[in-house]
Amino acid sequence: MIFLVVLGFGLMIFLEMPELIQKKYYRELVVFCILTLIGLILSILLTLGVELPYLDPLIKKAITGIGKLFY
Amino acid sequence: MFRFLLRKIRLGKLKKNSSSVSDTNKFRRNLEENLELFQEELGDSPDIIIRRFNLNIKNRIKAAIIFIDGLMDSKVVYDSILYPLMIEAKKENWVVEESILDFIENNLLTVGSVEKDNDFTGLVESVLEGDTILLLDGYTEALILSTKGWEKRSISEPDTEVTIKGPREGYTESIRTNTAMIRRKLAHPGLTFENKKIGKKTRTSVSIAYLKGVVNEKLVEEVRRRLQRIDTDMILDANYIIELIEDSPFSPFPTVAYTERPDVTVAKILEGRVAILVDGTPVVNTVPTLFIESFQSPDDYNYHFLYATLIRWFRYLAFFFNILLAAFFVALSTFHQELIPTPLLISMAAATDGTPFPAVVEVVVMEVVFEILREAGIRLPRPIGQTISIVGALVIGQATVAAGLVGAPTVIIIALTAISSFVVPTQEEAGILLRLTLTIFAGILGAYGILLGILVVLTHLSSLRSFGVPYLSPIVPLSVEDLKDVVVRAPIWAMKTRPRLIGWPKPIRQEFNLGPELPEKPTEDRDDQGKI
Amino acid sequence: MEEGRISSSQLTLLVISFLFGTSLLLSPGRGAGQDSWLATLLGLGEGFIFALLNLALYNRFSGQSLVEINELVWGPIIGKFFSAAFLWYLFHLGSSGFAIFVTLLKTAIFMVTPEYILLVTGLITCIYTCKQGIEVISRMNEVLLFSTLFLFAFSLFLMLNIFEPKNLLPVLDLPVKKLLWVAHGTATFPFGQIIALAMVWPFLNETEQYRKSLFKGLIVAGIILILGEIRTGAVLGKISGFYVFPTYEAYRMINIAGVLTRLELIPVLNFLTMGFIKASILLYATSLGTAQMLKLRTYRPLVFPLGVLMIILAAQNYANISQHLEFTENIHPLYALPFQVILPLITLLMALIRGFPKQEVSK
Amino acid sequence: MIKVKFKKQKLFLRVIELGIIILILLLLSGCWDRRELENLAIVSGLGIDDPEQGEGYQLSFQIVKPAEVRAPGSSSGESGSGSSGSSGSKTVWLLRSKGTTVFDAIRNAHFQSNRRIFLSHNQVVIIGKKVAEEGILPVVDVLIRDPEPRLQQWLLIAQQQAGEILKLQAGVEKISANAIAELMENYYLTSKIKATNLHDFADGLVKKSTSNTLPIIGIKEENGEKSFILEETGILKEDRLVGYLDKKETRGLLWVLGKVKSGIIVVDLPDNKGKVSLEIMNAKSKVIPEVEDGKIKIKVEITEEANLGGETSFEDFSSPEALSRLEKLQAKVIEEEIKAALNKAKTYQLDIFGFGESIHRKDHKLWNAIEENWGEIFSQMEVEMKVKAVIRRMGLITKPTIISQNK
Repeated sequence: MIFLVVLGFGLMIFLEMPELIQKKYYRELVVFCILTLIGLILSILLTLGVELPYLDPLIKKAITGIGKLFY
Repeated sequence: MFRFLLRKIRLGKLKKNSSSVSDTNKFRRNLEENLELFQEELGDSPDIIIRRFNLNIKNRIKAAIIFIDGLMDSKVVYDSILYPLMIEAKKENWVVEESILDFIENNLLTVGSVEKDNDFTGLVESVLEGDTILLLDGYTEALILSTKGWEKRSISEPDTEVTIKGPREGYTESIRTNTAMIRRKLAHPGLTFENKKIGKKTRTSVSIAYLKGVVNEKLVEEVRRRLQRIDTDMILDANYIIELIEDSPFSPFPTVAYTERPDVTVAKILEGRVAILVDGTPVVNTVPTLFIESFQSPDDYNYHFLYATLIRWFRYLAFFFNILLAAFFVALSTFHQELIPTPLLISMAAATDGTPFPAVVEVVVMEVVFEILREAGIRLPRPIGQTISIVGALVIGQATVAAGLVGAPTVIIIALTAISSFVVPTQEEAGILLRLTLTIFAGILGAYGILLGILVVLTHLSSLRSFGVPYLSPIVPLSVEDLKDVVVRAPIWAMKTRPRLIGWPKPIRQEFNLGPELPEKPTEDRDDQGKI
Repeated sequence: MEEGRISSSQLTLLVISFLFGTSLLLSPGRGAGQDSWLATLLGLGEGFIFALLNLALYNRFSGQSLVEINELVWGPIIGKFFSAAFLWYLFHLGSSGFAIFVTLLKTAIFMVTPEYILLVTGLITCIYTCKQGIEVISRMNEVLLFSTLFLFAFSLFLMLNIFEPKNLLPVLDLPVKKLLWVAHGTATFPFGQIIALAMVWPFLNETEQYRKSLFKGLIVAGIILILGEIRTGAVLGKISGFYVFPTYEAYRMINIAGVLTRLELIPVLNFLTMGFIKASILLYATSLGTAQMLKLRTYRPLVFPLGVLMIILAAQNYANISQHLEFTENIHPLYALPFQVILPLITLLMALIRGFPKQEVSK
Repeated sequence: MIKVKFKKQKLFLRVIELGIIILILLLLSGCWDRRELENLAIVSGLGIDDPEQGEGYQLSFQIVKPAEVRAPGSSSGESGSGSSGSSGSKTVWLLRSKGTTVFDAIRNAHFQSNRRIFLSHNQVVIIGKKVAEEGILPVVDVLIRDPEPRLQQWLLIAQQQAGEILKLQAGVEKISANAIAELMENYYLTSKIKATNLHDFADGLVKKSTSNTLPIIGIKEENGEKSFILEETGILKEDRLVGYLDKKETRGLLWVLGKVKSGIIVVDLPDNKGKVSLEIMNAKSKVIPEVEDGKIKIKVEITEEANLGGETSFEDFSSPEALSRLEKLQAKVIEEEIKAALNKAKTYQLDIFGFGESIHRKDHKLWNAIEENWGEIFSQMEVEMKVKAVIRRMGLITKPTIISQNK
């Protein structure tokens, strides 16, 4: 599974990077790399079965927290 | 490395050769020397004929004509060139004021087009094209006499675009005949042909045709530019040109249309398109090309518009069948059985009971088999081709079902798909590709797979352009006015405007209120502005 | 960065499909039972107010996207903060779109197929379209929207025989407070979400037409959504409130002489095509916004990684459907407010105070 | 320009690569939800019973054998009698399975069936009497919740065991469940059956104001041959079977609901002169709730149109006066039918007519106040009936033939 994920990301990098380097879009390259890295780490974590927090309950907590501040 | 060197050397040689040709461009005054030059350049093939003779005007002058046997019209050469020069010239006592060459041109030669030239390569070229050149001793110029005339196929009915009520003439392999056919249908001074020789070795003449005043000048410029770019050895067929000037060469959809019929070409030129004629090909290409052009048959305009509209809708339906039927069959029978009405489901289940393969495999294999059969049928001589189809129908249709290899519904679906694929011939190549991929997608993800496939195809289609015009127009981007020839085939009197994106320089084709009127009503004088 | 231009009618159609997006199937007024049409109507009104507020800001900076406006008004640092909040909203919206899309597919059709396959295949199609730019997105949208509208009308026709207007009575069955809350919910989802199109407005070729096309889109989409709610309510009756996807259930009720039955593929198709457009727009807007915020020369390389992040987030959106339903019903109406109204409003106030715009003459 | 061209080609190459990725992904992923047609067990009827011993439910699946159904040679005659009761007919396979819940039992069917049980095309759900008395909701919940079964399945109650009914062969039909479904669809020929599908049932459960009714199917034995027959209508309190309506009362119910489409009304002529059969052509109903000084009153207005179908007497109805007398008699019959149904419902304190719903629609505040003890209010409520019955046509003859001969 991890192999597949890495393969997918590899393909993504392979498809995007050469053009950026060719055109000397280094700023874009940096942003691209950072985003890809985040994605890679997250998806590897997910495939390894690490339990990441779910988003909707988090937002719910935040909103109710703010609500409590006012009341 | 070695190869690289070799190539370098070869290139160098090539360059030397070409420069040597330009060196010998200069004519000598001596006829024999000139003839030797020609002989050297043309080689001594038996079809190259050099005829020496004496010219008796004022005094005897040695002369010669050079032509290629078979490419020239022998009647013209004998009656209009050799006879006047050898016989007529003797009879009279000429008073020659100008040079002899001019004198001959003005008084003796009864050939249509005569040109004077001193460019050696140019002369060689015209000989190769079937013209005759006349050389006189003591002159550094030669006359090019237009004597082209070779055996060619007569005008016959086109094979691929058959109409029932329309004209029966189709293009031939000769570009001159083709231009004449276009000119005859469109007798307007605005019709312009621009000639060009393409192909370093074949020197194929390619001609672009358009109607001045209707066509968008930028489009003509773009066509010229793209043709200019071509730098290749040979152009043997129109497709050689198309593949070199297409917008997106990888797209399976044709972005250059072709037709075998002059009436279609003329209609397209009148809409503001540019036609590209290639010598030696009995088809004419027109650009820009829209997706919906594949669905417009020339016969649409020969029938009543209601019927034509209906038929056009059936054509759309057939196209969807062609692409989607097999995929939907696979998706329904392997993923969404709940969508099939119960009695049909039971019939289908009964028919596929005991077949060894999954539905996808069945369909894909049958499709491939069908394509093979079709290819075999086309390539073989006609009588055998028919045998093939009978054998194919019997073996594939009957025996496989009887043997329980394939379910009967699959065969029905494939047959329907196959027949549908013949309805829209110009999209056939794209159709096969799409059909197979969508079927496989359907076999993996059901209707969702089909949808994804369609979305990708749609994205591709809507990003396609043909010579600057969006391929899917006028549907996307929508131009409601132009749907008159897409959704329906509007009556001729209602087709007031040319397609907006193509014929915009002069959009109005005719007055709007041109529909048939009652005879009592006095008809107004309509000016001819819109008409061309 | 984006060379394409779209016409005002294309923008109208984009607005309509964007509003249809997920709401064509996950009916926004679900909580109000048979009064959902009323809630949607009220929500449409509130959505109009949102749109007016946003347009008041945009009017002053015609031709610029929200990210660029933020930068202009707040300066590079605070502006980035505002833009980031806005982009986060778009990003989250896109991911929740993907999430609900997978939830539907998993509950209704593909029960065994793993989520990531559905997500990744859908994403790849979206990315391909996004990379072609806004022109292609809006052209695609024309085809897809017309097919959707056709299917909608067709199915409406098929449901005539099971259409019982009685089912819509009594009107105002539930407490007004609840109704207003649901109405507010529909204002934030879907009507308020058109703020995402603030990234697309600048590409209009007739710059002054955006207001008209926005309102046209809002009205048409609103009417069709209300029609849909009425249809669902009249077909299903009171039980409609019990289903997760009432529209889907309404289609399951179609039965014309035993031949045209089980047409539930139609709503799924509508949902997928419209959702595809919505997801493409959101992915496009997020990438474009990020590129503008970080002053990049092209947004195209960002589409791929942002899309991947979007589907990762989609998988991490909610653990179960009830979490999501609670979120859409109770939390989202509050959560969406800052992004849809409050932040643009503050920006507008700031712009007024600072006397923007300085060069262009505002209308 | 050449450069631009190059870029375009690269872009397209990328597209091809993307396509390859999709394909690889799809191929790697395999096909989980794929089910081949030949691996499906198409269920046409489902019976739910209490097991003879032990907890849970016993399910009977009527599974279609497609090849047998389609094959022209398969005669339903040779084994069609079904009297042996062992295997039913050849065209279907009756599969039984047990489980603690219905869903469990559905899956347990795979101990016997190699093919996947496919419920999408199920037509009828027959519930055994015992189960019906205990409560139907736990049984049908799975059928509503699961995306596979349709909501248009007809719901019936068996007089005894549901499995026994699915075993039987139906006259001409090859699949008996289809025959039962068609019985339900053609209810209007008599208008004495109230056909209810899963959706109607669920909707009725949601509305507290209306009680559900379900048709009851029984077994008729004649000369040793068994066949199924529609009997009465069961009244449900919430989801439990508590009472019955006979056929006359059922039509009384349908009159009020406005679901009478066709059928025969038999009118007894006074002084035992004979009977007249009238064919119903058209009927409409209107339920108007009224509140008069705190008391709720329901007004039922029924408009009916009929044709004279046949008579056993020598009475001459060709004069308008005679016909209007007959019309009045007819109205009275209809009124009686409704009254019978009403009285039955009142004894159970169950509002099967949807009167409560009409009050709810008219005045939901009032409804909220009386919702709690609606049953009681219903049983004491006054119902005013207004039946307008007309006879339009009298067939191809005007008078009984015997009279015309006399003249």
